[in-house]
Amino acid sequence: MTTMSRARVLALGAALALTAAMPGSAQERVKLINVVELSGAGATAGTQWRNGIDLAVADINARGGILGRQIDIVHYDTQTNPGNTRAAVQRAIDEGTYSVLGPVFSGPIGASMQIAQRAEIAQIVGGEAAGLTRQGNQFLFRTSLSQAAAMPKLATYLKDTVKASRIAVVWVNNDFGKGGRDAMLPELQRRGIQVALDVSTEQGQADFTADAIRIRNANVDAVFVYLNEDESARFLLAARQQNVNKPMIGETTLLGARVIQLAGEAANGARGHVGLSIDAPVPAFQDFGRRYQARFNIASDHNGLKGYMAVHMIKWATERMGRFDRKGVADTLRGATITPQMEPGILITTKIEANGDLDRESFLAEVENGQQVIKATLPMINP
Amino acid sequence: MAELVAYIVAGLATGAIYALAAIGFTLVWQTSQTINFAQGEYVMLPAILILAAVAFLGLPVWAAAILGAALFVVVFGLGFKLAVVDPMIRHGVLPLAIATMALAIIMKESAKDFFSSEAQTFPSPFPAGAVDVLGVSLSLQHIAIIAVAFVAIGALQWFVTATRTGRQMQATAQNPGVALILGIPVARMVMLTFAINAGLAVLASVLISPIYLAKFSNGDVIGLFAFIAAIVGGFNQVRGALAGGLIVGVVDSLAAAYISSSYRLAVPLVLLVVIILVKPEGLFGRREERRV
Amino acid sequence: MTRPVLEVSGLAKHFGGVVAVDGVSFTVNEGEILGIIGPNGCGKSTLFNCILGQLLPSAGTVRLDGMDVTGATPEAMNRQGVSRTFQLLQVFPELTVRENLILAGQEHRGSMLSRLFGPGDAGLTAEADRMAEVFRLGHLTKAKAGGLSYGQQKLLDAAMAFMAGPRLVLLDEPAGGVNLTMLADLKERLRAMNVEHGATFVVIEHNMDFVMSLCTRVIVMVEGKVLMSGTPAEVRADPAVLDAYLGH
Amino acid sequence: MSETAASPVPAKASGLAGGLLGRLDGVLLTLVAGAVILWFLPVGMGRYGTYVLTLWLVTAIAVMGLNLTLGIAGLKSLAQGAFMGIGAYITAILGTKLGIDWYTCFALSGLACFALGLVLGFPALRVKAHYLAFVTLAFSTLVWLVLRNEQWLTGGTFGISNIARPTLFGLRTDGALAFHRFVVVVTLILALALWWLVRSPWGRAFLALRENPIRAASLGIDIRAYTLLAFAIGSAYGGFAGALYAPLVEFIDPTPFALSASFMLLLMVVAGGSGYQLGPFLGALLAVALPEWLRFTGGLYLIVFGIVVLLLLIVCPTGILGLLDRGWTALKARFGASDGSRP
Repeated sequence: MTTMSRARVLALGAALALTAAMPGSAQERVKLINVVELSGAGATAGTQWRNGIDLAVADINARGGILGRQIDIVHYDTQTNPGNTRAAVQRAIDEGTYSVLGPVFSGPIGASMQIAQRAEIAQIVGGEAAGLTRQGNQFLFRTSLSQAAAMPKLATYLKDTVKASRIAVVWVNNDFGKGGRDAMLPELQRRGIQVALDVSTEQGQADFTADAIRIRNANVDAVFVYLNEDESARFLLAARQQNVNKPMIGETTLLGARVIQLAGEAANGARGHVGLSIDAPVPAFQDFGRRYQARFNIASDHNGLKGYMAVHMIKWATERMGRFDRKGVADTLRGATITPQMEPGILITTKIEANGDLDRESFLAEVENGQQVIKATLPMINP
Repeated sequence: MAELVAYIVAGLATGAIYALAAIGFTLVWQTSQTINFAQGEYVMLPAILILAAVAFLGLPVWAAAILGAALFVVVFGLGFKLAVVDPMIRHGVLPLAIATMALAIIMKESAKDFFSSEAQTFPSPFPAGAVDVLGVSLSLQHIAIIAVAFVAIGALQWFVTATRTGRQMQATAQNPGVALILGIPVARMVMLTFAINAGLAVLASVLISPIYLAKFSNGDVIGLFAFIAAIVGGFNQVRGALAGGLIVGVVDSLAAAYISSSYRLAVPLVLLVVIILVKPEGLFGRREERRV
Repeated sequence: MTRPVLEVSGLAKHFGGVVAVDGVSFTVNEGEILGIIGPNGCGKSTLFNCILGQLLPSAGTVRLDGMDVTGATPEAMNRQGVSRTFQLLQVFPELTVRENLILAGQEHRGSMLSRLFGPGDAGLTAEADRMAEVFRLGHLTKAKAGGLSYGQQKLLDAAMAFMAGPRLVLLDEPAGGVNLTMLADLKERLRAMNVEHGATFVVIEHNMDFVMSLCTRVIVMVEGKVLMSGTPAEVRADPAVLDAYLGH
Repeated sequence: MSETAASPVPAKASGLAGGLLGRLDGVLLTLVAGAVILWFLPVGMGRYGTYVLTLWLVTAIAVMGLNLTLGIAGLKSLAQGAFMGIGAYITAILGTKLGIDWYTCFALSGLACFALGLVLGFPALRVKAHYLAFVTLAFSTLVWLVLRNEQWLTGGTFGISNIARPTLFGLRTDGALAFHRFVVVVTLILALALWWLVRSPWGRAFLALRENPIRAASLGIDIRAYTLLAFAIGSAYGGFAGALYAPLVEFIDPTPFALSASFMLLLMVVAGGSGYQLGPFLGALLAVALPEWLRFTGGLYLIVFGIVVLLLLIVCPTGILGLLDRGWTALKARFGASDGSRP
């Protein structure tokens, strides 16, 4: 009897899966599935990415969709777990997604990229770890600079502008922070900058007091901060409390609007390199930032921008082809340069390398009186 | 030396928070054998509720704080006892412990989905800045946290030992059966411990959120450390939970300072294992009865 | 002719400042049924627990067949052929009568490996059923022990003590809470085990009739010490015993 | 035929073959029938559905082990997720770096977890069984730290990718369906082994030490040996599950083996029905498949999942099978017992 009931439960599951796998009835619509971290350790980044996508889809649909087809967007949570990510990406492909959007964390990307590759479907991800694009995957595309591209810019900044010779490095021990640190250390060494203190912190760490005291007591010229936004804010608050009066140098995750909002006065003086920022002197970015704030009642960080651009990359490639062709999206994107004139939603001229890496202009910025102020614009690496 | 003092003060401040959470933990364990795996979420949520009251109801902060605290104590103190603990307690420790895991998921995901997935600033009742004490710069907020926590724990201790209700509660904790025979309203006393647990969680939440920022995921770390603190101090003593919290906070701070920081988390855990092997009843715990 | 099976000498147990057992010495000979009586709290059960390894004695020695086994673990004592029952009922309510009996015997059969790869009943089903039969539980072998009446559970408890073919059985208040009919059954069964299988017993009991009619020798304990020992008749006649225990 | 019998059924015949026949019961029939159904179920189901089914089975293996440790022997382990991680990493590291075949990795994974279980359990169980929970809690987090920090060995936060799937008699199991069927077979073998174990005198001893360790000791049951064995065997199943998880996902990093994973596995044991042999399958189904099915509720699916679990436990604290068992007993009482077990 119970054998029966179990069989029935499973059969029901199978039926559900089958119904779900059936192609959508709407012929004039295009289905996009976003697989991203909406719970677990990556929830903050993943939610921003999702919001960016939602805003992009609303914009595109309001302007008539892609080649006249409205976009149906579906979000699948991965719980920041590689096994679940793989399931969700597989499901997205089984359900006939046009391209795969997400995820943002490198681990889940690593667990799912072969699936999209096998299915020959473009996967547009938010990950920045250098290793992702070194595996010869022809279907994986970034939405931001890889850490391998960003770190040399920062190291040069530390050397030439900050004129630091001994620094402390504070990084979050996840794929993002570890990847950034590993990409940064050789660049620093090459420029003769000594890392006097190497501080690993935990993802979700709340108390940075001990780390701040350590840094205060280390005889360094500057502090390189490579943490996620919330942790950056907590660190800046703790550093200010402990009177750490050293220049704080970092990336988008240190200088972003979110961090300034959270750390308040403690964020003043933080500076560094910014890839995607709603405060950048690019009107399209600032306009995006305002509309994002209006819709989600929160400031966008770089993940919001990345999500927005990801959808527009697909739109551009499809319209460029003039037809819907899953494999064609990847072929068209590879090696392309997309300008805002060609596709306003791309916001800034973006060059896509053959391996899926991106190249863009970026900025040097500083936080002054609670505002991110852009000090200089850095050109593309290989224009 | 000055450096060491600064680390210890910082450790004591976080330790005081762990202690508040750990004391509630041991209280509900004593009166009703409930292991609350949602204890970290209990410290996370009140700050979110208060912020939500500000954001959605437009209340001033003080009013939101009162409303949030009251709501929390009613729902997660008394409601938790009635709706979750009562129907399950007779089936033993384990199903209830698992149910609190599910509760933790619900609290965390609700805070994220209905409020925000991002960290939020939380107004501080204490001034920022630092004071110099004998050449050591100490954060005012840390000192305030330690002071408030100690006052709260002192008040609790006074209540338990010096008031009639408190002594009844203590008797209930030590032996509910005997307490019942002595005519103590055991059910009401058990209820009281759940309310006190929720109240301590509110206090901890309000104290740390200005420094840590209010975020749905804050409970993960706090819950783990409160649990460790309770074990280190001995599961059956308020005094032990206080000491356990402070020790774990200081050890963690010193570990971050002097030991490979990527293994920082390992240090309190190794301490835990050593204590289990050397003094299994916890540093301040009573030895529970015996077998060779 | 009569060899001592169990020799207890100078056994003492303190809990903090409280002396529960205070230098007790006695000997149990093969084939004997020794009764230990005494008022509540005189240290009988503590004495058992010290002999059988549930508690570590504070002083004194326990010898089994002349070997020093002081402080041996309960499982080691059982392996040496000593089995026991507890004052409070200790059967496994979730298991059937047959499984309870198999459990009581399985560790005395074969090796760890044969207990894993061999038959699930360790070859004890027949013996378990026979033992159930002996203790008047033959019709209940497939019933869960938790569902039996109190008296039946007491019988099962006693039956379990015999599954391993023990040299010595220590029974802690076997008659407590058992109705009269059952009690007669139990006594008769115990005596049969003694006569037919030469089992040696030590019985702690409150029920004077039960002890006096079953035991060959009786020890009277008062306040952790042995007051006297002798045949049931001698004990009955001793005014000191009457004074300490029976008189009231 | 009741699938809910937790207690060992005594065998009438002796010897291995006779024993097998004598032990024929509802659990065994359900396991075999379930395996046959699962062999064919994914046909035409799509790779996603197949993947979820496979993930369910792999998770169920880890839960089976924890069910032995916790449900049968009553030992609270908070390290099953860590053991799964150790198995997964052993398989991934040996497979990708040294090219060792999957079967050897699988055996080594189980063996290593068994040995670690002994090493860990020995001091923890010295004093009191429930200290095992605390020691395994610490162990769990320490394992996670090592997996994350020792990048030279484990790939750190970047994980290990391109983990190969095994071959069986020269047949590759790269495809979703082929690997699923491979996992069905492995799961069946492991479930049968556990089924045998629980019905052996060992299983009876495990049960005895859960129910009443003092009485068990007085019956000559070597408490320490059996306690250690129950924990070590349960842990080995965690290792086996990990050895299948790595090739299933073809990528591993430390996140799925954090402390929260051990908590989830514990939840699955209790929610499925602690101590029931088929409980782990239901518990794992609840935790793996229910969130997937709940995706139609949108972003709130995890809240819904939490509420379902909470309500389930409030209504039936003994888990799904506990509820069925109670219902079955009530039915039997109403219509009179037809099988041998009279009340």
